[in-house]
Formats: sequence, C-alpha cells, structure tokens
Amino acid sequence: MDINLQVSIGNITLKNPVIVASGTFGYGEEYSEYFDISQLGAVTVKSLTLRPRLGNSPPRIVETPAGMLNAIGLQNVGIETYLKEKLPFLRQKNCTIIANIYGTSIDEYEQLAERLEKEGGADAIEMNLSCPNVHDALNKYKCPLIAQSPEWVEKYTSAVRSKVKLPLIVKLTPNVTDITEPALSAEKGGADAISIINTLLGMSVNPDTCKPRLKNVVGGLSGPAIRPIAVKMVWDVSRTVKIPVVGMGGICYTSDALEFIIAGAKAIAVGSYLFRDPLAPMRIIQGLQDYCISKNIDDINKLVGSIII
Amino acid sequence: MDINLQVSIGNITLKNPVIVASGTFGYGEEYSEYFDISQLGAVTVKSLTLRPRLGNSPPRIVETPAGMLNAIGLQNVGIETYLKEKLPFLRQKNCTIIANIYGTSIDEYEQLAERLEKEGGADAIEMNLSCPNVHDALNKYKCPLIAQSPEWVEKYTSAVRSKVKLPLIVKLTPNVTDITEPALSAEKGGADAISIINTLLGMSVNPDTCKPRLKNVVGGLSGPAIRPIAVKMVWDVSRTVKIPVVGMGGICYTSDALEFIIAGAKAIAVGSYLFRDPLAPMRIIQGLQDYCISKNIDDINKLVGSIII
Amino acid sequence: MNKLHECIITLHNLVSPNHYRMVFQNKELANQVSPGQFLMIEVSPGYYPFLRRPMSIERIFSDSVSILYKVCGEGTKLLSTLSVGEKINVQGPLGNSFPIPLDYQRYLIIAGGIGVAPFPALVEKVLNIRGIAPEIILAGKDFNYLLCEKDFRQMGCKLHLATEDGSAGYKGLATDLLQSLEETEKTIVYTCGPLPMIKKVHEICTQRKWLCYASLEAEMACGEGVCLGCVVPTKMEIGHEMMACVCKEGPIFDTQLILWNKIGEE
Amino acid sequence: MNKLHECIITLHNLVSPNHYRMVFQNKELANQVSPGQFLMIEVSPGYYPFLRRPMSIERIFSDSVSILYKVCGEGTKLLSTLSVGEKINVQGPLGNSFPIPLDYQRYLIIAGGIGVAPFPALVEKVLNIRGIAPEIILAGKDFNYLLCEKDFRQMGCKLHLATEDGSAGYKGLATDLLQSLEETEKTIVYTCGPLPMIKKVHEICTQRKWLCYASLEAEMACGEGVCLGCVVPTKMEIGHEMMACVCKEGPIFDTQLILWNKIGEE
Ligand SMILES: Cc1cc2nc3c(=O)[nH]c(=O)nc-3n(C[C@H](O)[C@H](O)[C@H](O)COP(=O)(O)OP(=O)(O)OC[C@H]3O[C@@H](n4cnc5c(N)ncnc54)[C@H](O)[C@@H]3O)c2cc1C
Ligand SMILES: Cc1cc2nc3c(=O)[nH]c(=O)nc-3n(C[C@H](O)[C@H](O)[C@H](O)COP(=O)(O)OP(=O)(O)OC[C@H]3O[C@@H](n4cnc5c(N)ncnc54)[C@H](O)[C@@H]3O)c2cc1C
Ligand SMILES: Cc1cc2nc3c(=O)[nH]c(=O)nc-3n(C[C@H](O)[C@H](O)[C@H](O)COP(=O)(O)O)c2cc1C
Ligand SMILES: Cc1cc2nc3c(=O)[nH]c(=O)nc-3n(C[C@H](O)[C@H](O)[C@H](O)COP(=O)(O)O)c2cc1C
Ligand code: FES
Ligand code: FES
Repeated sequence: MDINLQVSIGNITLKNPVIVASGTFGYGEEYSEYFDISQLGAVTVKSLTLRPRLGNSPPRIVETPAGMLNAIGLQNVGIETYLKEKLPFLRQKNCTIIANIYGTSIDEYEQLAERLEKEGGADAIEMNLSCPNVHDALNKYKCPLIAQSPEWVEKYTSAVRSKVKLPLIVKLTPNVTDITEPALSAEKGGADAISIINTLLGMSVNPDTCKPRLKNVVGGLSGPAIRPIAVKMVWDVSRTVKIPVVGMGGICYTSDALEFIIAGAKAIAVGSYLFRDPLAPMRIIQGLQDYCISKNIDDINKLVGSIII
Repeated sequence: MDINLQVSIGNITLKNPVIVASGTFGYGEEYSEYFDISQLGAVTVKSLTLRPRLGNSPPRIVETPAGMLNAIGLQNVGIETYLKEKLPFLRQKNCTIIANIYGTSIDEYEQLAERLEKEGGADAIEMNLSCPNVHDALNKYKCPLIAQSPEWVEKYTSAVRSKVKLPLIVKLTPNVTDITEPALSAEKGGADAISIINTLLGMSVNPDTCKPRLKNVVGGLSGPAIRPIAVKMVWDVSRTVKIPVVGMGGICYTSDALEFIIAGAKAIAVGSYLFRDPLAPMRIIQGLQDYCISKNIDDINKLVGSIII
Repeated sequence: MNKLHECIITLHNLVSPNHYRMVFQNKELANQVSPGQFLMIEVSPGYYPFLRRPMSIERIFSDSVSILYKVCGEGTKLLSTLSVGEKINVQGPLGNSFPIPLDYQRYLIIAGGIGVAPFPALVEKVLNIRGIAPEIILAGKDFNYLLCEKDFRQMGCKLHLATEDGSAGYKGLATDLLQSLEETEKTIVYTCGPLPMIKKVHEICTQRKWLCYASLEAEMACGEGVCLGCVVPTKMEIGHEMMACVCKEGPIFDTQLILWNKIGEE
Repeated sequence: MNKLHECIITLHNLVSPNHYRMVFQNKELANQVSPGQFLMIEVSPGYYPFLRRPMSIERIFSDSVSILYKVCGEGTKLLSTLSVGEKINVQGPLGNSFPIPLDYQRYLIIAGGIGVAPFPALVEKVLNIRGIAPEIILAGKDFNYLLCEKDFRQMGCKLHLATEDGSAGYKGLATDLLQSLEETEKTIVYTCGPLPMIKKVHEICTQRKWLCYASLEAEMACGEGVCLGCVVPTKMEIGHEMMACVCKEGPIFDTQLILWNKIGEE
C-alpha cells in the first residue's frame, strides 16, 4: 500500500508530519551526525533574535519527574550569523526549515521575518510569543508573555502577517486559562498554523541549600510529564480554529505522536526527548507509516482529528 | 532538640504540616488500617456535596508519565451520610478534619458550610472551587471553573465567610494565566488560607481505538509530573497574599514537602502518591523532623518561605 | 493487620510465550489471603511507572503466594525482569473473595486466557471445604495459552478445552462449550477473562438460572476503595444505580448485579 | 560515525564504598574515544529518569571502555543495579579531550574524589606519546576514596596522597600539597574534582604561570551542544563574555578562559 504522509501547512508541504521542536535541535548540525535530517518533515531552528543573546546564567536545566525544567534564556547566534553560518548547512542538507523568531517588540518581529523572507532563510516562520525564560528586570518573576494576551497575539500576528508571505506559525503558551482564546486571535491575525505547546512555568528548590535549582529561579517544564496537558490543548484548539495545529509536548514514541494527530494535530514536533534519543523522530516517521499500513489508512491526513468521542 | 512542627491555619493548630489531600484519602477508614491517622496534621475528606453523587462513567483513571489523570466526577456519599456514617469514625480517631465541599451555586456552598459548622462536622472547611471533572451538559468540554474567575472566587468566598466561623481554605486551580489573581480574591473574600494546586486539565487518547482513554474525555493531571508547576505557584502566591498557603501537587518524599515549605507553603498535602505508598505522610512527618534536627531548626515555621533567591 | 509486605521472590518462570509465574515469600501475607483476592504490586522503585499493578492471587502456599501474569505493557515488562532473590513490595490482600456456597454439587469455572489466574487457588479451596473438584472450561488463543492445564488435572478437575485455532480441544470459544454443557445439575459458575466472554457467560447463566460470579478488571490507582477510580455500574443498592469499586466491593461480583447495558463496548 | 552504541556490560564491581567500576564492550565506541571525553549513559529504559547521565571515560581498551562512578542519586543508583551481561545504551564519545602538548617534561594531575575518573586514560596516553609517567596528587575524604591508586602505581606514576582525615598520606587538601610542590620545572596541570578545588588549583597555577586544564561538570540534557543547558561563562571569544557548553566546547577547559567571578558559590 502506498501511504501518503505529506501534510500541508499554509502553502508548504512537509514530507511527513514529524518536525523537531525549536531549541531542541540547534541549527541541525549536531544531530545530522546521527541521522539524515532531510528525512524530517521540517527542522525548527532555535529561536532567533536580532542580535546574538548570551542567555541566562547557569544552572539552566534541572531534571524533574518524567521531564525537565529549562531556563536557557534564548541564547542564540542572532539572525545575521544564522543566515551566514547556519542556513547554508540546512539548505545543503535539503531540509524544510521553520525559523523560530523572538522579538521584544512588534518591530523586532517584523524585522526578523522580513530579513528571513528576503534572504530565503526559512520555508516557514514560527513566532515564539511564549518563551517563559526571558523577562525584563522590572517584572522579574511574573514574566507576562505576549501569548497570554489574546489581544496582543492578534496585533503581533497581523503585523508580521502584513510584512511576509511565508507561512506563519504562531507558538502559544499553555500558561493560560483558556488556550482557545489566543489561538483564535492568532487565526484572526492571519496565522497559517498554531503550534502548541511551549513549556509550562515551573520551579524546583534544593532543600539542602534552600535555593532554587535554576539560577533564573523559574523555568519551563517539558517532557512526557506535560503530554496529557498538551494533548488536551491540541484537542481544544483544533476544534476551535480552522488552521492547522502543530502539536508538541512530551512526544517520545509513535503512540504519543498518534495521540496528538488523532486529537487534531496536523503535524507534531519532538522536543526534549531528542536529548534522550536523537533517533526518536526517525522511529516515529517509520512508526506512523507502520500504523497506517496496519490500520489500512492510505493518507495520514485522514487520521488528523479522527478522535471518536 | 525539641522541634516544633505545629503550624496554624486560621484559628486552628495542626500537629504538623502534613495533610492528606481531598479525594485521595476517602473518609479516613481505609488507610487507618495502614497507620494511625491521628498522627496526621489533618485529614481532608473527599469533596462533599449536598446530595450523594454517582460520579462519572468509567474508565475514570489513566496512568501517565510520573502521574495520572482522573475524572471521578465527585462521586461521594453526600453531606448527610458523611455526618451520620463517616464523621464519627474520624472523630473517634481524634483527627483534625478539613471538610472539602463542592457546590453548584453559592447557595449550595453556604448550606454545606453551615451544616458542617452546626453539626461539628469539620475543624476547617476547604472550598473546592476548582474541580475539573464536573460540568454542565451545555458546556461539556470547556468546563469553566469558579476558580478561573477572580471575581467569582471573591463572591463565593465572602458568601461562605459570612455564614461560618470555621477556618476557610479556598482551593484553586492551576489552569489559569496568573494564579495570584484568584488567590488575592480569595484573600479579599475572607479566606484563612489558599490551597494549591488542584489538578491540571489533561487528556489521553488510545491510538488503537482512536478514543479518549477517559470516558469523560478530559481529566485532571496529578502526581510528581506536575510538582514543578505546583512549587512555582506556591512561591508566586505565598509572596502575594498574607494568609497561609497549603501546598500540594506531586509530593512523594520529604524532599518534595521541603520544596513546597521552603517556597512558601505553611502546610502541605500528600495526594496521589498515597496510592503508591499509603505510608508516605508518616515518612514525611518523620523526615521533616529529621531535617529540622540536621539543620538545627527548632521550629518548622522558620522554614516556611525561607527560599534564598 | 499490615497490608504492605516486603516479599522475596523465590521463583520466577516463563510458563508460556509472554506469560510468567512468580512466587514470593511472606508468611504474614500468605496467611491473610483468600482465593479471588488480589495484590497491588510495585514493579519498580521510583515513579516509572507511577502506580502499582493489580494481580490476582494464583495459589496460596504456607508461607508464600504465586501470581500468574501476562506481559502486556511497560509495568508487566519491568516485572518480568526481576530475579529470584530480589525483594518486591506487595500490598494486600485486597478486595473480596469467591463465595463458596456449600449447597452445590457442581462448581463450574470458565476461564479465558490469563483470566485463569485466580482459579488454581479457588479449586484448592473448593476441594478443601467441599471435597469436590470443580469442572473447568479452559479457553485460549491456541494450545500455548491453556495455562494451568496440568495443575488442574493434578487437582482432579474435569477439563473442557477450547482454542480459537483448534490446536487443542474444541475449536471455538469458551462460551460455545458452555452452551453445550448439560443443564440439569444445580450449578454455580465462576468466570474470569475478556469482558465480552464474561458478558456472554452471564447471559447463558441467566437463561439457565445459574448463579454466576465474575472476577472483573478495571484500571486501578489505590486498590483500597479510596480513589473511586475503578468503578463499575451496578444495582447493588436497591432502587438506583450504584458505582461499585472493583477493588473493594469486587473484584468478584454476582453478574446479576452488574448494569451490563451501562458498560461500554470497549 | 555512529554515536549511539548498544554495549554489553562485561564487568561491574564495587571498588570502594559507593563507588563502582563498569566496563562495557563495544569495539566501535572503543575505537573512537580519547581521554577526557565523556559518554551519556541511559541508566534505565522508560522515563525514569528522563535524561541520560554523563560519565567520563576512565580507561580505553581494545574493544571496551570503562567508567568509574559514585552513587549519589537515583540515576547512579539504578546504574549500580545493572548486571554483567546486560545491555546498556551509551551515547558518545562526546566533548573535547585533554590536550597533550609535547614540549613538557612534567605532566601533573590533581584529582579530588571521584574527579579521578578521567585520568587513568590520560596517564596511559601521556605514557604512550611522551614516554613520561605523569605525577599525581590524589586526594579524598579518607583512604577509601583514593581511587585508582594501585592503577597509577602500576603505570609508574609518582603519587602524592592527601586525605582530609589523614588516614592515608598528607592530612589536608590536594591544593595544600600542590602549594608545597617545587616550582622549578615547566609543568602542565590537569585537574578534576569539586569546583572549589579546581578554582584553587587554577589560582595556584596562575601564580606559577603553569598551564592548567580542568575537566568541568554541569547538569546536561543533550550532551551535544544542542540544548544550551550546560554552559559556563568564559572569555573564549575575545572581547566579550561567551557561554560555552561544557558538553561541546568542554568538558576540558583552559582554566584561564573561565570567568571565575561569574560562577556562583553553588
Ligand atoms: C483485580 C485485578 C486482577 C488482575 N489479575 C491479573 C493477573 O492475575 N494476571 C495478569 O496478567 N493480569 C491481571 N490483571 C491485569 C493487570 O493488572 C494488567 O495487565 C497490568 O496492570 C498491565 O500493566 P502494564 O503496565 O503491563 O500495562 P500498561 O497498559 O502499560 O498499563 C497502563 C495502565 O493501565 C492499567 N491496566 C492495563 N491493563 C489493565 C487491565 N487489564 N486491568 C487493570 N488495569 C490495567 C495498568 O495497571 C496501568 O495503570 C488484573 C487486573 C485487576 C484489576
Ligand atoms: C562531563 C561529565 C563527566 C562526569 N563524569 C563522571 C564520572 O566519571 N563519574 C561520576 O561518578 N560522575 C561523573 N559525573 C557526574 C555524574 O554525571 C553525576 O554524578 C550523575 O549524573 C548523578 O546522577 P544521579 O541521578 O545519581 O543524581 P541526581 O542528583 O539524582 O541527578 C539529578 C540530575 O542532576 C544531574 N547531576 C547531578 N549531579 C551532577 C554532576 N555532578 N554533574 C552533572 N550533572 C549532575 C543528573 O545528571 C541528573 O540530570 C560527570 C559529569 C559530567 C558533566
Ligand atoms: C532546552 C529547551 C530549549 C527550548 N528553546 C526554545 C526556543 O528557543 N524557542 C521556542 O519556541 N521553544 C523552545 N523550547 C520549547 C520546545 O520547542 C517545546 O515547545 C517544548 O519543549 C515542549 O515539547 P517537549 O515536551 O517535547 O520538549 C525549548 C525547550 C527546551 C527543552
Ligand atoms: C483520584 C483523585 C480524586 C480527587 N478528588 C478531589 C476532590 O474530590 N476534591 C478536591 O478538591 N480535589 C480532589 N483531587 C485533587 C487532589 O486533592 C490534589 O489537589 C491533586 O491531586 C494534586 O495533588 P497530588 O499531585 O499530590 O495528587 C483529587 C485527586 C485525585 C488524584
Ligand atoms: S482503585 Fe482506587 S477505588 Fe478502586
Ligand atoms: S548538555 Fe545540551 S548543550 Fe550541553
């Protein structure tokens, strides 16, 4: 049986629905020593900012039950170095590239998106409106995120939308009362897809020292621990908006990817579990293929949102 | 060294800060076969409603990575049976009792609280404004919770406050954008303490059947998986309100309890981990004692909120 | 009465593809258990998996207990890696046990697949207090999965075998065999296995006015009636529906009390 | 080049209280590794724990590799329960390795506690390419924790021992011993151990103008420079602070490049 694994997001087509999540795959070089990364549906690069960022002070990560906290603080090479030094590698490998961008103002997001489009730096843009690990000194630990305000989500999205033609994916935070609100705003703002979820805010304390384990005090929780929360939000959002949902949060195995797809995700991303098993995305691509064969499904798109309530 | 483990909540004093969480200890009978439950700081009973409730259809639970989802739907014997058949046992055992109540209107909460006070049915009342597993048929899967609206939290709290003198604990949901808002409302409404966190909304899908694993589709996530989220919320709330915080969410060992206490919880509750190890609360009481000795702390209250940032 | 037991594994064998028998020693536990009850077993330390695993008691010895289990997911896989001599934390005994009314001559057991697990202990007890060997319908996918056959023969039971592929005994289902059994005698039935099988057994028994007890399964967290996670809809309370805990009011139920129409098709 | 290896455990011994040596076989891996590099080890299947554990390479054999580790938390405890013959998934080699400049006569190693782990392989390599046995300051809490002492003696190293309680060698710290060593020779220093020790070694080396390489530790998720979790503040880029990944730019750093004033007291 010939199985179609291709899925479309905006006007691009991914070979298969398996993406790697921003911040867990660098710019592709490292894990290309482990497998042929062109086999992926797409590579999402680490969040890019206008200027290089140093990131937060260490310790930046803590392991937690079935997951981890991170407070990297968007350390990255900056867009210019990306275009010069990282992009050629990804292009040479023939990857579908999703460039994840982070700005501190609408203007910065616009600049980043325009620069990417102009330089052919991406096949799609993911707007990270939901990084929990950056905050201004004034509001140090409250860190309100753009994605926590539906109003701002729409403003940011429509601003960037008006500047570029590239498919636009808006990445939202799970740290909200109702995820469908910012999702609807992103759709209204002209997004081509919603990606959920970014990490959940969390912290950990070392009882021996009475100090937080992360230097930044608060970090973002990822990994299988958060999977049920992510699946629920994917289900909520996919029933609410008409644009595709990219699901992520604790995906390790094929069965996890299937949960998201059946709940309504058109594509999925593997994040922290890459650290444990860099080959996980390849196993999942194969697993999806096998599942479709065993279930006699000729097109993975038929599986999207096929949940029976 | 003589260590003081006593902590006060409103005008009651608990022998120690270790409570058992509502819905994970029944009405005390079962686990009293495992240990002397009068040793606990307090016993929180399963949410009580005016009339007995059948609860949701099975399956009601699913195991998840380092946690579980539940959708019990507040099955309980109802307040009258509680007073007649369950309370005498708890009283005879000399337990400090926190009666957790759930109503579908302000009026029901008032009735429940008054009835409890009148009958001596509790030493403190915990208002469950955050159960994710009950919803009206109309709004089936959105299930807005009282605790998601700061305004309603204040209304509900002050209504019940005006009716009873018993210490009032308000239990909030983590499914909000900013937990400090409902916490402040509860404080304004006259609560004596905040208890956090109730479960996070989640779901799980069986890829073999394409059906949700819970009959109720959505359930509440508990267990160590959510601990970092809970610790962060305890830290947020305890810096914001003046009343004590009862911390819970994934507490298994002494070190977990210490995380919450150091982050700002005056008391803590053990929940789902009881299912794994019914003796966990006793181990934690002993562990807190040992910790204080090793750190030369003569009063556990000195540890509350002692986090060094 | 202490219900948390550190046991020592004294035997751990593969008994057929994917199926293991484990015997663990703990006199206190062995002295408390009755046929039909179950245990909640910690398959590994730490959080993975988070919950204990429910397992029926297969046989009861003077100072030890055996379980018979099928590897189906991560928990049972981890269980299968434990070695003789290792310790294992066992909670129990939990739940009710098989009622053995004395006014029967025919005790009939219908077991499908791993559903056979609680029956060796039951057979021994019936032999003990009634001096009668139960009659058994033992069904499985193929001859590999007719577990405990030898044990039952040694105990003197009359056996009816059924396999789906006909590789041993009757080719077909346990319930077909049940249909073909004589109706005359006053019979009490005990059954355990896949839910559709139990339901069918219940229907046949209802027709024949045979008393039927089934050992049910449900996902469990506490095993103690505390979490209310493992319920099954019943008419145990007269007049209205009651959610009964499989772990507390069960696992053994009079099948007449179960609200079959409220149980999903799975 | 494949970096994910299924290895077979061929030896697993308790070498002193709470400390184990594990040897695992995999020719492909053994052929790739250099002294100073490390491995990310899967201590158990499933999610508990979620991350791999970083471990230095202790010695390199023709078709196997050894690690030396201390049990300190759940991960290393689980590791210690594995048996000879079992399989273990190992990622590596990762990180850089010890530079061995050829223009030195004196190679000096300062190891505190389990910090000794990467040095047996280094000694062998220095012997190999320089024909000189490094001199070693080996320090520990008490005589139990002077790990690898015998191995180093067999390799012909000059050893200076220090224990905090004086139960073997000098009573005091490794750095006291270092202070007391002669300054004359052109010396290159390699160190690994508790961070305060490394910092003190760095200060002494700075005074003496000795080149000093330290093997650093940091909590790690990926081990591959991908997650940016394991950084240490450095001046590796001229003119401004640079967060270097211990797993990629390290674990071996020229201590002059580390921004010591930006490293917390723990
Ligand atoms: C009272 C009782 C007695 C049982 N006796 C036996 C026995 O003697 N031998 C035997 O092989 N099996 C028995 N089972 C079923 C056994 O508990 C499950 O096969 C086992 O829990 C599966 O765990 P897993 O981690 O391998 O599977 P997974 O599918 O990975 O488990 C995931 C979760 O689902 C639960 N679960 C999965 N299948 C079942 C099931 N059939 N029933 C209840 N919970 C389930 C697990 O406990 C766990 O919480 C019994 C179940 C009950 C309720
Ligand atoms: C490059 C490198 C090489 C190492 N080589 C060795 C060695 O050869 N022998 C040895 O005994 N130890 C070594 N360590 C330290 C070892 O990795 C930790 O002791 C181990 O990860 C602790 O795991 P745990 O689960 O037992 O402890 P836990 O405290 O339960 O671990 C919790 C989390 O913290 C991390 N962690 C805890 N302590 C450390 C630490 N000191 N360094 C890095 N992460 C830590 C764990 O990896 C885990 O993610 C090395 C560390 C690094 C970074
Ligand atoms: C170490 C780390 C770094 C991350 N960096 C980014 C980032 O730069 N931009 C972003 O949008 N998301 C970032 N994320 C979030 C992931 O892309 C993903 O949304 C989240 O981790 C949930 O998926 P997971 O549970 O599979 O990891 C990061 C996550 C981790 C663990
Ligand atoms: C099976 C189950 C039933 C619960 N029932 C209630 C309830 O009736 N009322 C309530 O306020 N909280 C209920 N909770 C929530 C717990 O009291 C607690 O807030 C939550 O589980 C987080 O703690 P934990 O991670 O330690 O379990 C229930 C939790 C579980 C797991
Ligand atoms: S398993 Fe908790 S009530 Fe039955
Ligand atoms: S551990 Fe991920 S970058 Fe070093």
